[in-house]
Amino acid sequence: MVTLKTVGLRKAFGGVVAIDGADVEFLPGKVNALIGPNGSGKTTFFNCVTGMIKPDLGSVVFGDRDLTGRAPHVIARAGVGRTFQLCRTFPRMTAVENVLAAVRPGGVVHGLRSSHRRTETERAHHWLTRLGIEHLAEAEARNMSWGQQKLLELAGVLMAEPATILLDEPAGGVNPALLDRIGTLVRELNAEGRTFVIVEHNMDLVMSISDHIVVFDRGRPIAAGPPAEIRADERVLGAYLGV
Amino acid sequence: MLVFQSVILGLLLGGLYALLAAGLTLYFGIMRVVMIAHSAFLILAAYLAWWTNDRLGIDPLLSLVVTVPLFFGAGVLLQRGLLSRLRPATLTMMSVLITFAIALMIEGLLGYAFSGTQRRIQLGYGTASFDLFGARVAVVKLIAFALAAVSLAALYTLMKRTQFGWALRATIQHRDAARLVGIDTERTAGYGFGLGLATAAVGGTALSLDTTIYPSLHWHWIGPLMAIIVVGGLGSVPGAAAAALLLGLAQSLLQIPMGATWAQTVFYVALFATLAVRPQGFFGGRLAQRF
Amino acid sequence: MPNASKSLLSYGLPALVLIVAIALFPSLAPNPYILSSGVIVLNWAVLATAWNFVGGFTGYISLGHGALAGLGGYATGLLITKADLPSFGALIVAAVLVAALAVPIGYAALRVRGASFVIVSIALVLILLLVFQSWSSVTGGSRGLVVPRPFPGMLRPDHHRAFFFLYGGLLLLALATWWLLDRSRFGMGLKAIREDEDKAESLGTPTFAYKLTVFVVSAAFTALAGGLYALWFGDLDPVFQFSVLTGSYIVLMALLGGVRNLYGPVLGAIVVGVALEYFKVEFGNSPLHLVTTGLLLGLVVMFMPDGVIPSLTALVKRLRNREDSSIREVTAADLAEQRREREAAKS
Amino acid sequence: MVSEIELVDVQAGYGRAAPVLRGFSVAVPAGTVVCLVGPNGAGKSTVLKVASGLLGPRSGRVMVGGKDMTGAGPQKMLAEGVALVLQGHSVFREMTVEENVLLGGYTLRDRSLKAQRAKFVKELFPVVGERWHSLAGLLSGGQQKQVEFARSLMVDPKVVLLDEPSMGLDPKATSTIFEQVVRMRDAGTAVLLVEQNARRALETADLGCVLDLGRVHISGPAHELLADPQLGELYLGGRPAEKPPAV
Amino acid sequence: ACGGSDDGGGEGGDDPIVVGISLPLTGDFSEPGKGVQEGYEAWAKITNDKGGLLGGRKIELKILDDQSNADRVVADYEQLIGSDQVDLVVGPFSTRLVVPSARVAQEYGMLFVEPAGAAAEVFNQGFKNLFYAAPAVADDHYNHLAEYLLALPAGEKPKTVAYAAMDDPFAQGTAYGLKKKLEAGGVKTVVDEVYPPNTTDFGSIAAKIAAAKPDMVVGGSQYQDGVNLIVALQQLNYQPKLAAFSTAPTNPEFAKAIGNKTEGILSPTGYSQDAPYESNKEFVEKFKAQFGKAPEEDQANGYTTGQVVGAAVEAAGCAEQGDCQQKMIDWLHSNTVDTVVGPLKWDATGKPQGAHMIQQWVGNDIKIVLPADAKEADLVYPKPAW
Ligand SMILES: Nc1ncnc2c1ncn2[C@@H]1O[C@H](COP(=O)(O)OP(=O)(O)OP(=O)(O)O)[C@@H](O)[C@H]1O
Ligand SMILES: Nc1ncnc2c1ncn2[C@@H]1O[C@H](COP(=O)(O)OP(=O)(O)OP(=O)(O)O)[C@@H](O)[C@H]1O
Ligand SMILES: [Mg+2]
Ligand SMILES: [Mg+2]
Repeated sequence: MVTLKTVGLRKAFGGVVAIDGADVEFLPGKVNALIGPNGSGKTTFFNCVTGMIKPDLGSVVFGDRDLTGRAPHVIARAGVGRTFQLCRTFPRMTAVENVLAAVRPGGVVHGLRSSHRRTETERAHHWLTRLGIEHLAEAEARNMSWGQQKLLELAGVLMAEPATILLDEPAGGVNPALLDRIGTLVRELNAEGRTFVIVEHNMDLVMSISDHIVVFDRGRPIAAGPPAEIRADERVLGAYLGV
Repeated sequence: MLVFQSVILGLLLGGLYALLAAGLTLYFGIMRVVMIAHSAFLILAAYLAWWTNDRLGIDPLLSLVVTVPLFFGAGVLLQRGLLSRLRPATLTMMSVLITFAIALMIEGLLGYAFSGTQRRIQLGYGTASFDLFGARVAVVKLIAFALAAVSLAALYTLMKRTQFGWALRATIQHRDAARLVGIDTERTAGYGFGLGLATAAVGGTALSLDTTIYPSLHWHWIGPLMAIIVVGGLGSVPGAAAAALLLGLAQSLLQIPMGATWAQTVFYVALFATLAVRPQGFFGGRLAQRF
Repeated sequence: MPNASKSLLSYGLPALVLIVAIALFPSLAPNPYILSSGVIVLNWAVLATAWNFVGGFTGYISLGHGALAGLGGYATGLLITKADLPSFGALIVAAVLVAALAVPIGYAALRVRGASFVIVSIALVLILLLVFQSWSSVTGGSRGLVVPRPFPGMLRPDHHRAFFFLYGGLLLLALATWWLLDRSRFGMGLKAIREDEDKAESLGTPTFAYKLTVFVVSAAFTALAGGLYALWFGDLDPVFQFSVLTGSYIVLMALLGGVRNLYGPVLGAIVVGVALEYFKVEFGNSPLHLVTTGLLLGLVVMFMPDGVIPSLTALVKRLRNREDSSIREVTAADLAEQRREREAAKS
Repeated sequence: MVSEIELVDVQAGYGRAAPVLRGFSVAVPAGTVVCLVGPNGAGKSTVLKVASGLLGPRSGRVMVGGKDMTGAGPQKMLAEGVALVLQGHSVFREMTVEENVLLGGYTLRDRSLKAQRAKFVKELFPVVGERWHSLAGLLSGGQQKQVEFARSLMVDPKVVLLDEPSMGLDPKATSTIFEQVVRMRDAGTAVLLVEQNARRALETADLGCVLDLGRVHISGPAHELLADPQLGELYLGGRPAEKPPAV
Repeated sequence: ACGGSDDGGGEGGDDPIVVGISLPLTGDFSEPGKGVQEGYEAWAKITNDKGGLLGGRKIELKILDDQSNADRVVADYEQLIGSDQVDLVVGPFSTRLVVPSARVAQEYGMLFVEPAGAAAEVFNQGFKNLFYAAPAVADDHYNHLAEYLLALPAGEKPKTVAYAAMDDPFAQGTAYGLKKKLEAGGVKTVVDEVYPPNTTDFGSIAAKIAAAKPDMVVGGSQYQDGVNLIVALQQLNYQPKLAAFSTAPTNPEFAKAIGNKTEGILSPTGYSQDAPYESNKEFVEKFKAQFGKAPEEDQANGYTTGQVVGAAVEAAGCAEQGDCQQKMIDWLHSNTVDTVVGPLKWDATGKPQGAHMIQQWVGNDIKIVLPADAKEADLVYPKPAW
């Protein structure tokens, strides 16, 4: 199991400093949460970690590999999967294809192997079922409601089976009844050895499933620890929960 | 001396490029429509100016009174009738093809009506010129430049300062949201397109004053104009204007050592350089995709 | 599996029809002119299929493929005249060279997406036109380049027949390659790029390498078609080799047939290629052929943006079962019920 | 009493596909918050699109203030005082926050009123004021959501339709929004609220309505729905606080 | 000319002789293309009015449009020969189209007389079946002018020349033919510009020429580019001692197009309406009756082509595909044909052996000034200001 951590990460957009020298370390094999007020830099942090944008300073370390500034697909292949806050699906592909497309295709030569193999298709259906959208298997993503797409995206990431999974607001727009199941799912997968980092504003969910919480404010971590500790932390209460 | 003369010629040419590129910028940067037919409309306007002069014997500039409203109307129709029916997801790509089709039709109809012969307006002041610090400035080129400058300024003001400009940009960026704040998106988009075509009317008339026209001439203009709007930053009217002046000047100066043909490559070199160094263009432009 | 029989029906049967048609056409053609038109249509079919490697899989619409074909033609011609290679050796080397050249071209062009890519592809044509027109010491400039005949002394009808079969073989090769890619993970990755490039990349697809590879493959096939054309036709002129119009005819054909379909571009090439010949005969004396082409393209874009084949399949489907709801509908209660059953079954 | 907005037996859907709403009715009286909950894909957003005129119903009626407005577009609806905040993200990405907010008041003729409203929303959402001149598309997800809400507050509608306004917002901003909803209700506005943050929403709302597969599953006073255990399991999620905290 | 015509007429009856032609009726070369078409039509009508060829067989033209496109021109001849089974084919317009179409004709073993492939490259393709029906190839158009200038006394001879030529085998050929001869005679080249066929802005080229202040300017032009270049030069107020442009100045629209500032402009021409050749009078007269205007060079070229083919047909005594074609080819290689542009004969490559006349704008009219034996007026040098 490898540790994901950043050292002195910094990213500024013009005058706006989105991430301001963040040293963050996530616990391997645990469910980590990343919380913080709107605009505190959580999504930008994810983008830096997954190579979508290049940090100005600092480094992203995955186990013993320095992945700073590497291309997104390289990082993805190193075992980091993610979902997007404004969810991204392949609009003109059906749900099954969306999930199948997430199977890591590998390099060009390797990719010449046939897709749609039986076992893979079965696995795709399995994930759709677990997220309660099996009935949409043959529907195109562009014809789905917001929440359905959110779930579809999650199914894709799970299908790819990365060792570390970054979820950006998985609960946004998802029906609470399903949310419980997503929580259970995360726990189960975690028990199989996957590391999670979850950005989420739904405090009930965060508190119930995470082992370790990092709190961001203005681009830097202001607190880190187990849920009970975070819940009692005054800085967190002031900066985030607004009480 | 020769250099100074070339600078003058380059600036005059660049002015015309600027106006024509501004229209393209309007569709492309703001409406996400790649308007291949822009230069075909340009040639159409030039033909109408030539025709007015040839048949009716009046000054080609007077044809503007008819062509500008005519083109505006055509633009509105084009947008409402065709472009607005394309699926938003594939708008950019499909608009390339549909406007390409329109360009072909215009070219074909022009050829049908006026034959493939090269035409040129014969003006009393066609060869008139005056001296400017030792360089000669042709009157017709100056008129074309002035037309371009005035229209550009008007366009810029309209887009940045008026309610209409805002509504147009909002319409393109999120149609549903624009409708929800009360914008009549159909009309707005139609007018926006009409505006773009109106610039083609002005540009075509300016063009007709001092060059030859023939139906397939528009191909000759597409490349440089497209290069200009990429270099200028897709969507930025001042950017397109700056790039146009710069590239017009560069082309004119490079003709001295390189000759006319190779000098044309400056547009493409600039295009590829821009894409390699700053794909969003050198003078502002579109928002990079956010995750 | 029903899938297997379906794929046999939608891939195997047309393939068989195509092979038989290619084999029989030369002996059925009433005169050499019809045969030469057949060669032209097959040339279009190869070009459109080659284009579809980029356009169909990745969704990048290139109006510049005419230029790649032109490059293939010129490279073949120059290798024969300047490097004294045998005709078909030159053809292969030319295709390899163009494929190699496609790497830097693709590198520049594929950095940008959507509309910018279209612009770059148009620019590619115009710039190559300039270069080949102006660099006359090598290319012959606007005087053109004469490509020696590959089968000297062969009579013209036999010449056409030979090239008809060569083109037929090339077309089948291109189709087979497309089919292989289509069912591979590589193809799936390319389609993902078409839908959402960033997302595909975040899933681990090396998008740039993928795009570049498929662009190079497409360029190679395009160059082969262009080179074969040079050998068949014998005269190259920059104005005609590097023409935006060629590229747009290719796009028109592919779109008309349907870019997401193996046989779409072939069908489109047959329809448009035959139509072009017909228009010429019908409207030969006026520029109305441009108008009709434009009209046709416009109609396709407006009414069949997915192409003929998908439109027809959709129509057939709709006629068969009127209510279009392949999606099973379930309520939250149904879902809960299912879950309970599954859990019960598990334990 | 006349409802500010009322949907009667509405059938609606997209393209040629099977209908999404199959005989759906809801009525929102003035000064009332009606909360619509339901599983993903039940048709909640579709209800709001029909109510705002974005989507024409296949059959049924849309009444605004007692007037039949079936088939009217969003512009007419807005003129009748119906405003919608879309689900997801709908800022004008390449315009500044200022332009976004001021466009919210596109229909306002009175300039001073516009300025006054702009000042009000800036105070309500500090981030709107702070990022007044930056492009809206560059803001974070939650910040964009706040700009959108601010934009909709530029006018003073009689009926407000909100599609998951709290999605992606931090707890502070969520509270601001719910407070604002309450304030609007108290001012006599009719609010139709779609929320997945169902418990919180039902606590705020007067009436609740559970939508499933395009039909009303059950409706009634919000607090009654909250208390229904079966509904809780199917649509609202178990109350997390009652669960033993995970280790 | 020989008695065989009677036998031919006997078996063929009065079947028409079908002549297949592809012409650029649309596209870049459509104007000259139409001119050539009129020439062909005049030839067919005049010949038919006199009873046709081979003792009574009428001529029927089958004209296709090649859209100025090489692919099309090949397909056209393919169709004409292979599918329509025409008896004869004659050439299209412009060098670019002549070479590919000549190859088709060659590979079907057909005679190919053409009105427009004036550039040198047409003749070094090794065609055995091709004949250019005009007095001279492009490089030789200015031969008389070069002789005249080089014969001037040293003090009067132009010292510097600027050349601007369209990048087109024909137009460039004319200017470079002169350039080669003048340079050999010690006249310095100060500007040498080549512009693509689609150039519409000549400001920079004109600036370059004006800045070099050469004694003479030579334009290797088609029509419109010549007009544009002259206008641009005039806008810069450049006054050369001599100005020569190919093609453009002989066009009837020319004077009006440059605002009548034509004074002293020179141009080579292969045809003059007033030329004293026997058939020319008939041609001009009947052409005027048929089309209501006087024939120009393009029309004459088409007509000449017809005359050459007609002579070959009569001489061979036949007109159909097959062996007959070779008979006609052989005959043309070893004989001279009288035409409206004078007697024509060809070398083994089909290249004609003559030179063009030189015309000059004097007052409001264009007059032949060279060679001395054909002149209508004296060459004015240095030319007056334009
Ligand atoms: N591409 C960009 N250009 C300019 N500013 C940016 C860009 N991306 C992010 N920002 C700014 O950086 C800050 C952090 O944004 P980020 O999206 O990381 O926040 P977040 O923590 O994910 O917030 P939320 O909870 O609202 O999603 C914000 O102030 C935002 O405006
Ligand atoms: N643009 C569309 N085209 C076709 N079908 C659509 C479209 N949008 C939604 N649908 C379908 O309509 C149904 C209802 O969608 P709607 O967006 O109203 O659901 P919702 O209740 O708002 O769900 P969510 O909670 O996920 O936002 C879904 O099954 C979806 O698949
Ligand atoms: Mg975020
Ligand atoms: Mg919804």
